[in-house]
Amino acid sequence: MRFAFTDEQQELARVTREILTRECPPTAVRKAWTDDHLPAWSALTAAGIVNMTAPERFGGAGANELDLALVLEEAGRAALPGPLAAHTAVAIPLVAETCDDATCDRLLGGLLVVQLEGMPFVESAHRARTILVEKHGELHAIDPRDATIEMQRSVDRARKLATVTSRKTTLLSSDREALRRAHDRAAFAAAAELTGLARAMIERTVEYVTIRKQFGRAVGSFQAVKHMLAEAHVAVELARPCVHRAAYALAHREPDAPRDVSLAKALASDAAHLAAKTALQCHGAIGYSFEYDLHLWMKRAWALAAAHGSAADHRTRLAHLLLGEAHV
Amino acid sequence: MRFAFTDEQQELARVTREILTRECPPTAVRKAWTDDHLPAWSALTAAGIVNMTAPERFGGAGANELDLALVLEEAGRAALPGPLAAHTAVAIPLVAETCDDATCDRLLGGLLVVQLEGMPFVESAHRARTILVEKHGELHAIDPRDATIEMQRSVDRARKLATVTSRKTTLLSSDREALRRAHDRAAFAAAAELTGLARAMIERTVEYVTIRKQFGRAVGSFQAVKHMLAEAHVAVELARPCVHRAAYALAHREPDAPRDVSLAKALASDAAHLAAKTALQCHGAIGYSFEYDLHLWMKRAWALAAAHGSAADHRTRLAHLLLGEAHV
Amino acid sequence: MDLRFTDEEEQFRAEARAWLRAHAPRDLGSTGTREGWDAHVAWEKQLYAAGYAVVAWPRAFGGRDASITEWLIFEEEYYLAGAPPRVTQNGIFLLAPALFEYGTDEQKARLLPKMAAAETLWAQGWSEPGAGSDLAAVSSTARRVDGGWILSGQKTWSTRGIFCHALHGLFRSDPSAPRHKGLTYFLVPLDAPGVRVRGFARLDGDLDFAEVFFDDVLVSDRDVLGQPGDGWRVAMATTGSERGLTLRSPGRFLASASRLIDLYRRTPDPRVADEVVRAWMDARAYELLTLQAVTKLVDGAALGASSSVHKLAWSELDVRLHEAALALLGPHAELDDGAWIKGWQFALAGPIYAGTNEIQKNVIAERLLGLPKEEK
Amino acid sequence: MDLRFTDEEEQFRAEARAWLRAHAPRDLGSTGTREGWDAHVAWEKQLYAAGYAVVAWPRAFGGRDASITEWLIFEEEYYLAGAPPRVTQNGIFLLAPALFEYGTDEQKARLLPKMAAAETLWAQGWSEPGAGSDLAAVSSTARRVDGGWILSGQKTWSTRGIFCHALHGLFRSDPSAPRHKGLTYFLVPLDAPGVRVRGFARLDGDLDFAEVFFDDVLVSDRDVLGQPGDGWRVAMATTGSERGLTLRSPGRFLASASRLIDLYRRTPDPRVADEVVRAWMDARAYELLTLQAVTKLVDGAALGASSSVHKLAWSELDVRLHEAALALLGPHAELDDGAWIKGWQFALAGPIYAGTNEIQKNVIAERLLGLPKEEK
Repeated sequence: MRFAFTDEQQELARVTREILTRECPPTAVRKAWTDDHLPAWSALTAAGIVNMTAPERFGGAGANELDLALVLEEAGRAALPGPLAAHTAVAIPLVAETCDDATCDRLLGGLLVVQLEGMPFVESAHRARTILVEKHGELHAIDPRDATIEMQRSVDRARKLATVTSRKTTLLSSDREALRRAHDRAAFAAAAELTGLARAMIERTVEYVTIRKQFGRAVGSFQAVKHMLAEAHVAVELARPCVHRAAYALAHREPDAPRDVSLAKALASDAAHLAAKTALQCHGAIGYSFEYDLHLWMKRAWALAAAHGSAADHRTRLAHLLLGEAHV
Repeated sequence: MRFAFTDEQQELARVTREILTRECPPTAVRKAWTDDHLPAWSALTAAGIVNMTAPERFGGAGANELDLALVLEEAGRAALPGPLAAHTAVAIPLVAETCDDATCDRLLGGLLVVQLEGMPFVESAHRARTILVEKHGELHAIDPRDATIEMQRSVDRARKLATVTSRKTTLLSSDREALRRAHDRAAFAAAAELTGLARAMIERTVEYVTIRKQFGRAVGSFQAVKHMLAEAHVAVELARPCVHRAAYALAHREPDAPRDVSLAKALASDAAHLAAKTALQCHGAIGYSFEYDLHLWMKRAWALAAAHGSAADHRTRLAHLLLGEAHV
Repeated sequence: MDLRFTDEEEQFRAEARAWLRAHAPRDLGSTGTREGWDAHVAWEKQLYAAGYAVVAWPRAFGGRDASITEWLIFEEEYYLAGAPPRVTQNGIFLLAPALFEYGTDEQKARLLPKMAAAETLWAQGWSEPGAGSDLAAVSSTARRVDGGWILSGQKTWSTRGIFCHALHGLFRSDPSAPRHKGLTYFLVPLDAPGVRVRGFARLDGDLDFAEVFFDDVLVSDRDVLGQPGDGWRVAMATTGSERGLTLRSPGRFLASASRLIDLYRRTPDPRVADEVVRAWMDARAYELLTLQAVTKLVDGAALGASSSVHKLAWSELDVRLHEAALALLGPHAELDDGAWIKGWQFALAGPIYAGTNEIQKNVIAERLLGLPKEEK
Repeated sequence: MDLRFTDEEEQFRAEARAWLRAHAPRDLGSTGTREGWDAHVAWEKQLYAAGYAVVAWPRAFGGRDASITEWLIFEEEYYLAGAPPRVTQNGIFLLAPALFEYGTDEQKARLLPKMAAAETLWAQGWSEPGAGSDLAAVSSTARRVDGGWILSGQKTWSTRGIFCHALHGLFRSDPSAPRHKGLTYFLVPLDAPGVRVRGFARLDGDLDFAEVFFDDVLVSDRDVLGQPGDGWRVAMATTGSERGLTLRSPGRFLASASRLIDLYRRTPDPRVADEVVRAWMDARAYELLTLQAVTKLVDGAALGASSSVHKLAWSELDVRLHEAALALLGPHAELDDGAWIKGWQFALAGPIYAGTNEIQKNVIAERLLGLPKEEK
C-alpha cells in the first residue's frame, strides 16, 4: 500500500508549475479575459504535456490519470485558461479508446474539445480542429468549419464558451462505457483543477492577511480569520486525497471508479466554494475589486464547481450507489 | 401594526419566571430525573397558568397562544419538566373546541395529556386523568385505568414518556380541522419552549466563559468563542419573532397558520440545537460532565427539537405549501 | 399584538403599489456608466416628483411625513415592483440621519431638499486604504486655517461615487487626540479645487467604486457636520440609523425569495427544494425581526447594538438565497447574462461592507451578550 | 501509487478478521461499573493472548512487530467486527509512544509487557480544574526530596480512570521556570499512600471520568519518564504519536458509516439521504487522508501539526454522522435505549477532548498556514 505519486509524476508537476509561473501569471489570465489569448499553451505542448495522454505511437506518452492529477492541480493553481482538461484529460483518451488507428491518426494531431451530455457549452470550440459531441449515447465528431459556433459569455471571461450546432456530424463510436468514463474523467479533471484553485486562493489570502494591518495588528492574527482559513484548509486537505484516489481508480479502471470520482468532485467543488468565500471575506473590500486578482480564481472556481456535475449532482449519484433501492 | 406582547402578557411571563426561579431551579429538574417529581405544578396551577386556556366557564381564563407564548418560553428557560405544553397548550383547547359542555365539564377538571399521530410516546400519561389520543383522524379519550401504560426511558429522564394502549376508548370528535390545529399548537408550544431553552443555554454559557480563564484571560474574550456565541444568539433572535408570529396566527386562526407554525418550529429546533452544541463546545469538558447542569437543558432541547415535527419535517411541509405542484 | 395595518396604511400601500407598478423602470444599465447613471438619476427625480423619494422625511425637506410603518410598506412595494437600486442611497439613508441629528438648520435647509430631489448626489467618504474594519484609523487630515479647513488624503471604496456631486466623510482634525476623538465630519463638494475622483470596478466588472483624492482642498466651516472633533459620534448616527441600513428593507429579500420560488417552479429540482424553502424562511424571519424592531422604535426604544443582528441576518440570507438560485441554474449559472449571477456577486459584498460580519459578531458578543473585550 | 495490500498483509487481515468475528464480544456493559470494567479487561486479556493487543509493538514487549499498514488493517477489522472500546487505550495509545521515545530500558521492560497484557491499566493525568485547553497551566506539584518526589494537587477528566492501577501525567517540578519548562512527567501507582480517586459521570450518565487527588504522594526516581523539567516534551510525544490519536482509526468511522447506511435501508427517509451520503463521504475522505499520511510516515516524514487536520476531520464527521442517524430515528431518537443516542453523546466529546477543535484550528492556522500568532 503506497498512496503517493511517483517521483516522475511529482517532477512533471514541478515542470508544469515552472512553465505556468513563467507563462501564466495573473496578467496572462487577465489578458485571456479581453483577448483571444491562450497562455502557456505552446510551452505546455513543447513539454509534452498537452498530448501526454495520447498513445506513444500517436505522439503522446500514454499517460493516465495518475500522471495527470498533479498537472491539472497546477493548472488550477495558475487559473490556466483554455481546454487542457477537455483536450488532454477527456478527449484524447476518449478518441484513443474508441477509434481505430486511422481515425486516431487523423484526430489526435489537432486540438480536440468535447461536449458531453448535460453540459450546455463547449470551451474553446472556436479553436478546435475537431469538436467531439455526445448525443444519445453516441460519440460524434464535428468539423468546426461545418458548425455554427455561438460564443457565450461566462462570468469567468477567460473561459471561452460557445454553443455548437452542426448538421454534419460523423459517428465515431457507440461505446457507452467509454462515454461514461469520459464523464468521469471530465469530473475528475475539474476536481483536480478545483483543488488547485482552492489552494491558490488560500495561499494568496494567507499572504494578504499577514501583511494587511487593522487595529494595529495583522488581520491574520485575529482568531476569526485564522479559523476561517483553517476550515478552508481542512476542506481542501480532505478533498485532495479523494481526487488522487479517483485518479487511481480511473487509471486502473476500477469498477468503483464512479463512486470515487463522485466523492472527489463533490468534495473538491465544496472545498473550492468554501475557499473562494473565505478568501473574499478575509480580504475584505480589496478582494471585491476587479483590479485585484482574486476574482480570476474565484470565478473559475464557481464555474468548475458547477461543471461536469455539481456537488449535489455527485452526491445524488453516490446516494444511488450507496443506498440503492432504499433511496427513494 | 404592533408586533409586541401586551403588558398583561409580559406580566404573566414575569410571574411565571418568578414561580419557576423559586420552584424549578436545576436541583428540582434533577430531582425529576430520579423521582416522579413534578416541580412548580401546584404553584403554576394556583397562579391560574395550568388551566389558563380553558374557557372561563370551565375555570380557565380563555387564554390563547399569544397569552401562552412567553409562558412557554419561560417553561423552556427553566427546563420545566412535565406536561404543561401538552395539557395547557394542546389538550385543553382541543377539548374546548370539539366537545360539548358536559364533556368539557367532565374532562377540563383534571390533567389531560395527548398523543397525536406521528408521536410514538405520551408524556406524563401515568399522571393524567384523561389521555386524549388521535387515531385515523378521530379524537378519542382513554381512561388511564383502562390502559396499559408502559414507561419508556428518554435521554432526558425528566421527560416521563410512555406508550399507551387501551382497548376501551371513547370517541370525542372527528373534527379533522381541530386535530390539525392541535398538531400546530403542539409544534408551536415546542418551538416556544425551545427558544427558552436556547436562551438559557446561551446565558449560562456567557456566564461561564466570562469567569473561566485559560491562557491568562477569560475564555469568553477569545474571538472564536465570541463568534460561536454570537451566531447562536442570532439564530435565536431570528427564531423568536417567528414563534411570536405563529402565536398570532394560531390565536387569530389565520389560514396561513400552518406556514407560520412550520417556520417557527423549524427555526426554533435548529436554533436550540445550535445553542446546545455551542454551549457544550464553549464550556469544554465541564459541560460534558453529568454533575454540571448544562445537560439538563441540552437533552430537553434534543428531545423537543425532534418532537412534533423536526426542522426537516416542517421544512418539508413548507416546501409543499410554498412550492406546491412543482415540488416533486 | 396587532399585525393589521390601519386603513390609512393600506390606502398608502395601494397608492404606492399602483404608482410603482405603473412607473418602475427595468434595466437602466450599469450605474458605472454615464448613461446608466443618468437613467438612474432620472428615475430618482421621477420618484421625487411623485412624492416617493423620501417618504419618511418632513414635508419641508421633500418628504411626506410618513410613519416608520409606512416607510416599511413603501420599501416592500418598491422591491416587489422590481424597481432599480437607489443611487441616492448614500445621501438619503447614510448622510440624512446624521444631518437630521447633528445638522444646523441652515445645513438642513440647504442640503436636504436637493438630496431628496436628486439634484445633489452624495458619495460616502469613510474607508481609506488603511482604514477598513478599523474605521477609526482614518488618516486623511483636516487642517484648521483661517475661515475653514484644508483637507488632504485619500478615501476609497466609495460605492457609486464616480458621478456624485459631494462627499460626506471622516477626516482627522486633531492628530494629537485619541483615535476616536480627533475626527471631524465634513461635507465636501466634489468640484472643489484639489479633489480628484477615480472610478474603479467591483467584482462583477462594473465601474461602481470611486477613490477620491484630496490635495489641499479648502472647505468652509459650514461644511462641518456636528462639532469639530465629534466626527465619530456623527458617523455612528449614520450606522445606527433605523431607516438606513439597519432596517435594510425586508421587502428586498422577500422579493428575491419570491423570484427564487418562481425560478424553482420553472426549473424544479427536488434536491434544491430545501434550500429554496430555507431562503424563504430566512427572508420571512428577517421580515418579522424587522417588524418587531419597528414596534420597539415606535415605542421609543433605540435599537443600538442589536442592529448588528439585523446586519448578519440580511447579509447571510442574501448570499444563501443566491446560492440556491445558482444551484437551480446548474451549469447555466456561470453565464454572465442574468440577474442571478449579478445578484450573487452583489450579495457577496453584503458580509463585507457596512462593517464586516466579523466586526458585527464582535459587537453582538461584547455589547449584547456582555462578553469581555479582547485585551490589547 | 499502489493501493493493493501485499499477500502477507491480506493474510494478516484474513486471520485478524476471522479471529475478531469469532471472539469479539458485544454489550460488555458500562466501563463505569466494576462489572463492566472487569468484562472489558477480560476482553483485553483475551486479545493479548491471541497476539492482537498491541500488534505494532516489538515482540519483546508483547507485540508482533506489525507494520503501520498492518496496524491500520487491524484497526479497521477491529471496528468492523463491532468489538468494544479499548480500556487499555490510555496506556497503549497515549503513554506507550512516550515510553518508547523517552523511557529507560528498565522502564520499558518493567511497564510495557504488563500494559500490553492488561495487567496494569493506566489512567491519564494531564487536565486539571485550571488547566484544560491551556495545558501548560498545570499546577499540581512535584517536590524533590531525598530519593524521590512528593506529588500534590489534583488531576481531573481522567477518562476511564476509576479502576486503573497507575496514572501518567504532568506535574510542576520547578515553579520558578517558564510555564512549559518546569514540568516533569510522572508515572504514579494509584495504590500509593496519599492518592484518592473519585469517579464522576460524563454526559450520558456513565461513571467514566475520575478526579485524582494527590496528598503528599511519594514516588521514586524510576517513576519519572524522561528528564525532570522535560515533561512538556514527553507529553508532546504522546499527542504527536502516529499510532495514537492522530491516526485515529478510520475503521471506526467507516464502520459507523456502514451502520448508518444499514439504518437508512431499514428506515429510509429521502430527506436524510443526502446527510447519510455526506457521512459516508466524510468517513471515506478521512480514510484516504489517513492512508496518505501512513505513506508519508513509511517514507520517514513526520506528521507534525498536520495531525490537527486529522483531529478536526474525525471529530466533526463523527458528530455529523450521528446527527444523520438521529434524524432517521425521528421522535424515537430520544429513547435512551440504543447505540445511536449513546454514540451521539460520545461523539459530542470529540471536538472537546485531546485539544479542543478551536486549539486545533489555531495550530493549523499558525503552524501549517503560517499566520501570525496572536500578540499577548
